[in-house]
Amino acid sequence: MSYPKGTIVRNSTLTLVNHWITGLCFVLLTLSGLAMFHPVFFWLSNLFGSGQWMRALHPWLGVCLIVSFLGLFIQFWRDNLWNRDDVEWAKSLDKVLDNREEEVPPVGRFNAGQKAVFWGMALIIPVLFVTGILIWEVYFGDATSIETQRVAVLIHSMAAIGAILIWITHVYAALWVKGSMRAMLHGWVTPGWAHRHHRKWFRSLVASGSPGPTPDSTAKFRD
Amino acid sequence: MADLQSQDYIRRSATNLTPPSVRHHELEVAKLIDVSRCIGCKACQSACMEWNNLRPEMEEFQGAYENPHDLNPGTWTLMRFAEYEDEQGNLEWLIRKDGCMHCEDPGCLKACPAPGAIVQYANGIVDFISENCIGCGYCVKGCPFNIPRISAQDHKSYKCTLCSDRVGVGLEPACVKTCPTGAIMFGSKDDMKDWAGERIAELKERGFQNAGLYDPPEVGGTHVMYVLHHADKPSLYSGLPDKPHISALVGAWKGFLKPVALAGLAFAAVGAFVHSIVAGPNETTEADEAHARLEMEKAKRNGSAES
Amino acid sequence: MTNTWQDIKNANVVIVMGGNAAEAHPCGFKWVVEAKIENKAKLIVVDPRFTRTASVADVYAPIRPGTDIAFLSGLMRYLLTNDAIQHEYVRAYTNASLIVKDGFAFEDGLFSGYNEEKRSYDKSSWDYELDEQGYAKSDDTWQNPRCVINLLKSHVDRYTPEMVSRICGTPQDKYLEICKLIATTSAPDKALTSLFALGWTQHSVGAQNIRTMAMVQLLLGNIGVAGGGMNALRGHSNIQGLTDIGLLSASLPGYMNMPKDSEVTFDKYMETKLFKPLRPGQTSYWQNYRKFFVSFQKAMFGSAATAENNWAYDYLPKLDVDGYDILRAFEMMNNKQMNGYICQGFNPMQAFPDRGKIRRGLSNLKYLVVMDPLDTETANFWQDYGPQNPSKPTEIQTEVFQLPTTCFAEENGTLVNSARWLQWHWKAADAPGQAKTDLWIIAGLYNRMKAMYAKDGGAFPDALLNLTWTYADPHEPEPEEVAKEMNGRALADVNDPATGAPLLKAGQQLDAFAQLRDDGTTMSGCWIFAGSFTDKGNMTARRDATDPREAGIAPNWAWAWPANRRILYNRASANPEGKAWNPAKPVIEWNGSKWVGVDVPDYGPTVKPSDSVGPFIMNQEGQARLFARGLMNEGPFPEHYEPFESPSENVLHPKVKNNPAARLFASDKEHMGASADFPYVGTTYRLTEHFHYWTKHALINAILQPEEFVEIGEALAKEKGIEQGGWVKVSSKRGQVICKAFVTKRIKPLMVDGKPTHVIGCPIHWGFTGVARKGYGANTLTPFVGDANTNTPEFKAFLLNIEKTSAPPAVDVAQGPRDAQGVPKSLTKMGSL
Amino acid sequence: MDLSRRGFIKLTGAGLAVSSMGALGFGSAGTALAASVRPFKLTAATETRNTCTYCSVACGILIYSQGDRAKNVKSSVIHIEGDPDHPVNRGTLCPKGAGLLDIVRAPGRLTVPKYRAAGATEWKEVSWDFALDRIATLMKQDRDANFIAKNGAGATVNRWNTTGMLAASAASNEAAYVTFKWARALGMVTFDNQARV
Repeated sequence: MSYPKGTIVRNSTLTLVNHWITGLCFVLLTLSGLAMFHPVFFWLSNLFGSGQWMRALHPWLGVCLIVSFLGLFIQFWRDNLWNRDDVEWAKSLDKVLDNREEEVPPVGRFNAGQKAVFWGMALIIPVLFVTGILIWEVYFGDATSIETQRVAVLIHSMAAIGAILIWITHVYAALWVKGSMRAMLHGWVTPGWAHRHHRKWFRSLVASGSPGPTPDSTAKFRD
Repeated sequence: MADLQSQDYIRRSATNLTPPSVRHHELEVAKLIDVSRCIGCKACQSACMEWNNLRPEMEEFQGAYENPHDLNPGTWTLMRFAEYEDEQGNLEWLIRKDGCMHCEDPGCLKACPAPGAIVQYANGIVDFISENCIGCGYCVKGCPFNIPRISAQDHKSYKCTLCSDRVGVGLEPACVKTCPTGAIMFGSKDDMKDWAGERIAELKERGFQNAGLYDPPEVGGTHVMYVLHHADKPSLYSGLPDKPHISALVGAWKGFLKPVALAGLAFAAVGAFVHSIVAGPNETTEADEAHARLEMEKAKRNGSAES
Repeated sequence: MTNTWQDIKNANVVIVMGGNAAEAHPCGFKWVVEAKIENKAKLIVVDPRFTRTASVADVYAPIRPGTDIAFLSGLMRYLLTNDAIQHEYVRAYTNASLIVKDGFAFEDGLFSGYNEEKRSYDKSSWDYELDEQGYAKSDDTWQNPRCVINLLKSHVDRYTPEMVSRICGTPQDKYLEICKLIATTSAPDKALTSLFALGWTQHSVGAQNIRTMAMVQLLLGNIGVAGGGMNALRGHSNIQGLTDIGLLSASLPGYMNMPKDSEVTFDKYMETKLFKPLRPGQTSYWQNYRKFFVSFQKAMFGSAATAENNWAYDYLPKLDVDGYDILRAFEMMNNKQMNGYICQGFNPMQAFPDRGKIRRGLSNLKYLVVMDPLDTETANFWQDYGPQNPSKPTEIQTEVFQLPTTCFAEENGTLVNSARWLQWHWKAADAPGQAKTDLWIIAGLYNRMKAMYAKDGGAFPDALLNLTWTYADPHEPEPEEVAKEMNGRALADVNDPATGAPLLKAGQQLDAFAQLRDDGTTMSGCWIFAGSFTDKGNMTARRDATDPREAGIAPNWAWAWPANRRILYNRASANPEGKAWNPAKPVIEWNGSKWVGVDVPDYGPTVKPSDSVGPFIMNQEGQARLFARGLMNEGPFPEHYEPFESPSENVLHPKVKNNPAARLFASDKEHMGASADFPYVGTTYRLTEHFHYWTKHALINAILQPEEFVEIGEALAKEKGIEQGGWVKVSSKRGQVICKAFVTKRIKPLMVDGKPTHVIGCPIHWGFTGVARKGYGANTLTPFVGDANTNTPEFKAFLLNIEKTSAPPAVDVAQGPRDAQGVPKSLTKMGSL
Repeated sequence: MDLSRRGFIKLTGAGLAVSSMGALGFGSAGTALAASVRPFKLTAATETRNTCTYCSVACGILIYSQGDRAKNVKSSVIHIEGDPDHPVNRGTLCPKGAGLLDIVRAPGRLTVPKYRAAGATEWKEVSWDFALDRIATLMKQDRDANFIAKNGAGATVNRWNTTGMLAASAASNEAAYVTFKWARALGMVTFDNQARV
C-alpha cells in the first residue's frame, strides 16, 4: 500500500484487512445475536435470508471471529501491555473526554481506553466462543447437559452484551477522534495526529527513523 | 402474522403484542395419565407414530424396554420403565408415558426467540409451528421436562402436539383414543382433575397412601397430568422432576437480562451521542502538526549530525 | 372363553395365570382394569416373571414354569379343607356326588389301567358305577368314600402348602394369600374369573392345567355366572373360527370327530356318538349328533350324499392314528414319509419347536406351497441366511411356491373372536400387486384338480368330483355365499315333527340348529353357525352395541355361536330354583313360565327348574365334571408331572416324573437335555409390542422392540458375569441362540426343593425376514414334545444354558439371504464388503 | 353391500351415536386453524369397518383409505384406528393394532407369485397359471401314488397322508370352510391349524 508523503503508518495492510474481517464478523454476529436475543430485533434475521439461515451462520461467524481476532491479538498484544503512562492517562480521562488532550500525559501506541477495549474483547471473545460452542445445537447439542447449556447461554448473552457495549465505545471513539477512521481505512495518520494522541509512540518512531507502525519497522522514514 | 387470524392463541413465542383475546371462552383441555392403570404396552407410542406419520430410526436393543432409548424428533412420546424395589423389597414396575406436558407457563415458549415458532392455544395446547422454527435449540434449554428434540435433518424442533389437528376438529388425541386400559384420559381440565380425584381415592383405599395428582404449580399447572401412586416421589418414575420449574438461569436470560441489556445498549448509544454533541470531535489541529513537524525536523538534524 | 370380554368387569377377583393378558390382549385386559375400578376387584397374577400384567396386580406370586397343577391342586385342597366351596352349586351342578367304579385307583403317580409299552391308559375303570337303568349312582350326602368329591379330596391331599412351595418355588405366604383371596369367591354372589392362554396350553400337561382351574371354578360355583368362567384368551384373530370349522387333523366342523379306521361304517361311527344320558331326565344335547353330521355331509356332497350311501360316509378319510397333528407331520417329514406340504398363512419355521428339525423336515419335501401376505421364514427355509438359517440351497431338492395373498384389509368375511362372536368385516382397499384371496387360490387349485381327475381319472376322485361347488363364480366364491352355506338351509320343506306344522320352506336359510334334520332335508356346513346368516340377513354384520344394564353382553352386536348365546352354561348363573346366585348381576332367571334375562338361555327355554335338568346340557350327566371319566388321556384327575426337561425330580412320585401318556418320538428323546448340562429353566413368550412373527414386518412394531433378547434375573447375571444389554449365547440340547441379555429385577431365583432355580425368558418374535433386526427365533431351543391330549408343544418349560459371549461379526447380523460365496447380498449391494 | 360404516348403521337402523370424524373436518371456520395446526388428514378419506387381524379380542377397527372408490382410483389404506362403537375395544387398540397400517403396507408384503425349482439358489417370479398348474399337478401325482383307499384290514379309509396342510389362523371362516372342503375331499388327513400351537 502506498501512503501520502509525510505521513506515518499507523496500521500495516495486514492489520487493516485483519481488523475489518474481525469487525465485519462482529457486526454480523451482533445483528444475528441481537435478533435471537430480543424479539424487537428479530426482523434483523431477514438480513441473513431467514431465521434458519441466521441460526446456521451465527456460530460459523463466531469461528471466523475468533480466528480473525487471534490475528489481531498477536499483532497488538505487546503494544497493549499496561504501564504507568496508562494510569496517568486514565487519571486525566475527564480532559480526554473534554477534548483537552494537550493537557493529558503522553501515551504510546495505544492509550488506556484503547487497551481496555483490547483486553475487554480479548477476554470476552473467547468466553463467547466457548459458551457458543456449548450451545451450538447442530454439533454439540448432545455433548453437554441441558443445565450446562443453560449456564452457557446465559453467560453467552451477558458476554455478548458486554462485547457490544465495548464495541459501541470503540466505534464511537473512532468517529469522535478524527483521523482514526483514516488510520483504520488507509493505514496512515498525520504526524500531528500521532503527536496529539500517541506522543510517545510518535517520538519512538521519530527517534528510530521508522515510518511506523513500530519503531523497528525496516523502511526508512519518508520525506 | 396471518396465523393470528385463528384468534386461538393465548401465547406466541418472541411476540410482545397481546394475541387476540376476544374469543376467550374456550374449553381448556387436559390429558390425564393414570400411571396406576398403565400396562406399558406402548400402544400410545404406536398410535402416535401412526397418526403423525413418524417412523424414527429403528435402534438396537440397549438393555431396556424403552425403545427408542429416548425421545427424538420422530418419537414424541415414550414409555419409560423403572424397576423399583421399596424398603420392604416389594417390586414395583413403574411405567410412565413421557412426552410434552403442555405447561400452562411453557418454558420452551418463554425461551423461544423466533416469533410464532411456539404458540399456546386457548385450549392449553402448546404447539410448535415448524414454519417459524429456526432450530436454535433454546426451547430445549427452556423446557423443565427435557422434551423438545431438534431434528438433524431439517433443524427444527419437534415434540407432542397433543394432536392439535385432531383436537381442532373435535377429536381426542391419538394416544388417548388407543390406550387399551384407559390409563390415558382426555377432556376438560376440570373434568380430568375430578376424575383424578376419584382415582386417587381408590388408590388410597388400595394402600397407596401417597397417591396424588401431578399438576405442578411451578409451571402454572400442566395440560398433561399424571395420577401417581407415589406422588410424594415423582422422580421414582424414571426421573419425573419432583419440582419442575423453568430454570432460574432461563428466567434470568429471558427475564431481567433482556430489558437490562436493551437499556445498557441504549444508554451507551445515547451517551455517545450526547458526548458528540457536548464535546464535539477531537480533531488534530494545525498546532499539533506544527509541533510534530518541529520534533521531526529536530530528530532529522540530530540524526544527520550523528551520521 | 365361556364368557365375553366385557363380562370380565363383573368379576370380584381376577386371576391371570398361564397367560399374560395385559401384554398379549391389552384391549381385552381393559375389562380387568374396569373390574378393578368399577367393581373394586382384586387382580392376582401368577407367573414365572413379573410381567406387565403383574405391574398392575394386587397380588403377584412367582411360579416355576410347568408346575401349575401343583399350585392349583393345592388351591383345591385349601378350598376343600377350609370349606370354601359353594356347596349348593357343587352338589347340584357337578358330578361331585356321583360314585366312581371300584377299579379306579391312583398310585405312585399312575392311574389304574396304565400300559407302559404303549404309553397310554386303558380308561375303562375311569367311570361311574351304573345302576340297572344305566344311570350313574349318586350319593348326595357325600358319605360314600367312592363319590367324586371324596376321591378328589384324597387325591389333592398331598398338595400341602409346603409341598406346593417345594414344587413351584412360590413363597408360602404369597401362595396362601392368593388361596385366601380366591376362597372369598365361593360366596354365591362373588365371582372369580380365570384368564389364561398359551402359558397353560404349551405344556406336556397343558389340557390338565386348564382342567385343574376349571375344577377350582366349579368348586367355587363360578362357571356360568357373570364375571366368572374359564376364559381362554385365544391368540389369533380366527383361530377360534378355524377350530370351530374343524380345520384340525381329527375334527369336523362344529366339534364333530373325524371317523377313525375302526369306524368302518357309518353305523359303527354313530355307535360312539349316542351320548345316552347318564342321569335321569338330562338333555345330553350331543344326542343330536346324527342331525349335525348328516346335514354336514349334505353340505359337503349335496345330492351325492344319500341315505343309501350312508350320506357319503366313505367320502371322508378315516384316521389310523389319533391325529396327524403338526408334531407328527414333521416327524413324518423327517422320516421322509411326506412329499408335499401347504402352509396357508402359517410359518412353522418360527412357530414349531426345534427349528433344526423343522428345517430338516421341509428339506425332505418334494414340494412346499406357502400362501401368505408376508415373506415368511418357511418360504425361505432353503436360503442361506447365515447362522440364523444355515441352509445350502443347492442341496435342497424341494420345489417351493410362494403365493401372495390378501390380508384382512382387502377382503370381506367373518372372524370368530375368543368370545365366539362371528364378526363380519369389509374390504377397505385393493390387494397389492397380484395378491389374491385365499378363496380364489383354493378355488383355482380345486378347479384344476377337478378338471384333471375328470379328464384323466386317478385315485378315488368321487369325493372331489361330487364336492358341492355351486358358487356364482366357481373361480372365486363370494364370502356371503360361503357364509350362507355354513349357516345351512332347508333342502326340502321341513315340518315340525310334533305338530306337523310347516317350519321351513325348501331353500330357506336355517334360523337355528334346532331345525336340523338327519333325513337329508337340511344342510349346514357348520351346525354351530346355524342362525348366523338367515333369511333376515347377515347376523354377523349387526352393529347394535346396546347393552342392557351394562351387563357386558351386547346381544345384538354381531352374532355368537351357539344360538347367539354370550355366556356358556348360563343356566348355572341361577340356583336350582331358578333365582340368580348374584341378584345384582343375573344372567338368566326363571320367571315362572320361562327363562328370561340379558342372554339367550343355554338351556331349554321353558324347562322348569323342578324338572332337575342339569345346566351342563352337552354332558351326559347334565353336570360339570370334577372327575373327567375317560375324556383326558392322562387321568380323570389332574396330577403334577414335571416338564420333559426339568431341573428337579418329581417329589411326589420320583418313578413317574413326566406325563406318562404324552407321546415322545424316539428321535426326540435323544434331543432332550439334562439339567447337568443345561441347568436353567427356559420359557418362551410374547411381548406386547409384537404379534408372533408378523409384526417384525411392521416398522412401527420393529421400532418398539427391534432386536432379539432374553430376560434373566440379576442373580444369574452376576453369577455368569453377564452385563445389561450384553451379548449371550443361550443353548439347549437342540440349538443355540446368540442375542442380547436383559438383566432384570423381575425374574428372581425360585427355591425349588431347596435349590435356587433360575429362569431364562425367551421372547419369540425375531427371525430372518422382516424389517426388525435379524434373530434366531426362540424355537431353535424348544423341545419337540407335546401335551398328551392336544399335542401342543411344550414351549413353556425346558432346559437351557447361558454364557456370556462377544458381539457377533457384522456379517452374522446382516439382513437378507447370502450369495453362493456365503456373503450377505445386502452387504455386497451396498459395496461395503 | 354398502361398505361404509355410516352407511351400514343407516342400513341396520341401529341408531347409535356415531363419532363422525369424516363428517367433521374443515368448514370455512377450519381454514384459519389450518394455518397453524396440521390439516386433519381424514377429511374425505373413505372409512370402512373391519376387524383387527391379530389376536382374538377382535377389536373393531376403522380403516381409512385414500380415494372415494371412484372408478379410476386404486384405493390404498392411509390410516387405521379403533372403532369407538365396538363393545369390546371401544375405540382402543394395542401397540400392534395401532400400527396395523405398517403390516398392510409392509415392505415384506408379497405381490407376485414366486417359484423356486429344486436345488435353485434364487426365487423366480412366475405367473399364477404356472404356479397353480404346477401345484395341482404335483398334488395329483403324489395323491395318485400314495392314496390309501383301503387299509390292511380291507376297510375303506380313503386317506391321503403324504401331502399335508397347515391352515391359516387369520383367514376368514369363509376361506377356512372352502379350504376344509377341498382338503377333506382330497382325503387329506395331515391337516392342522394354529390352534395346535
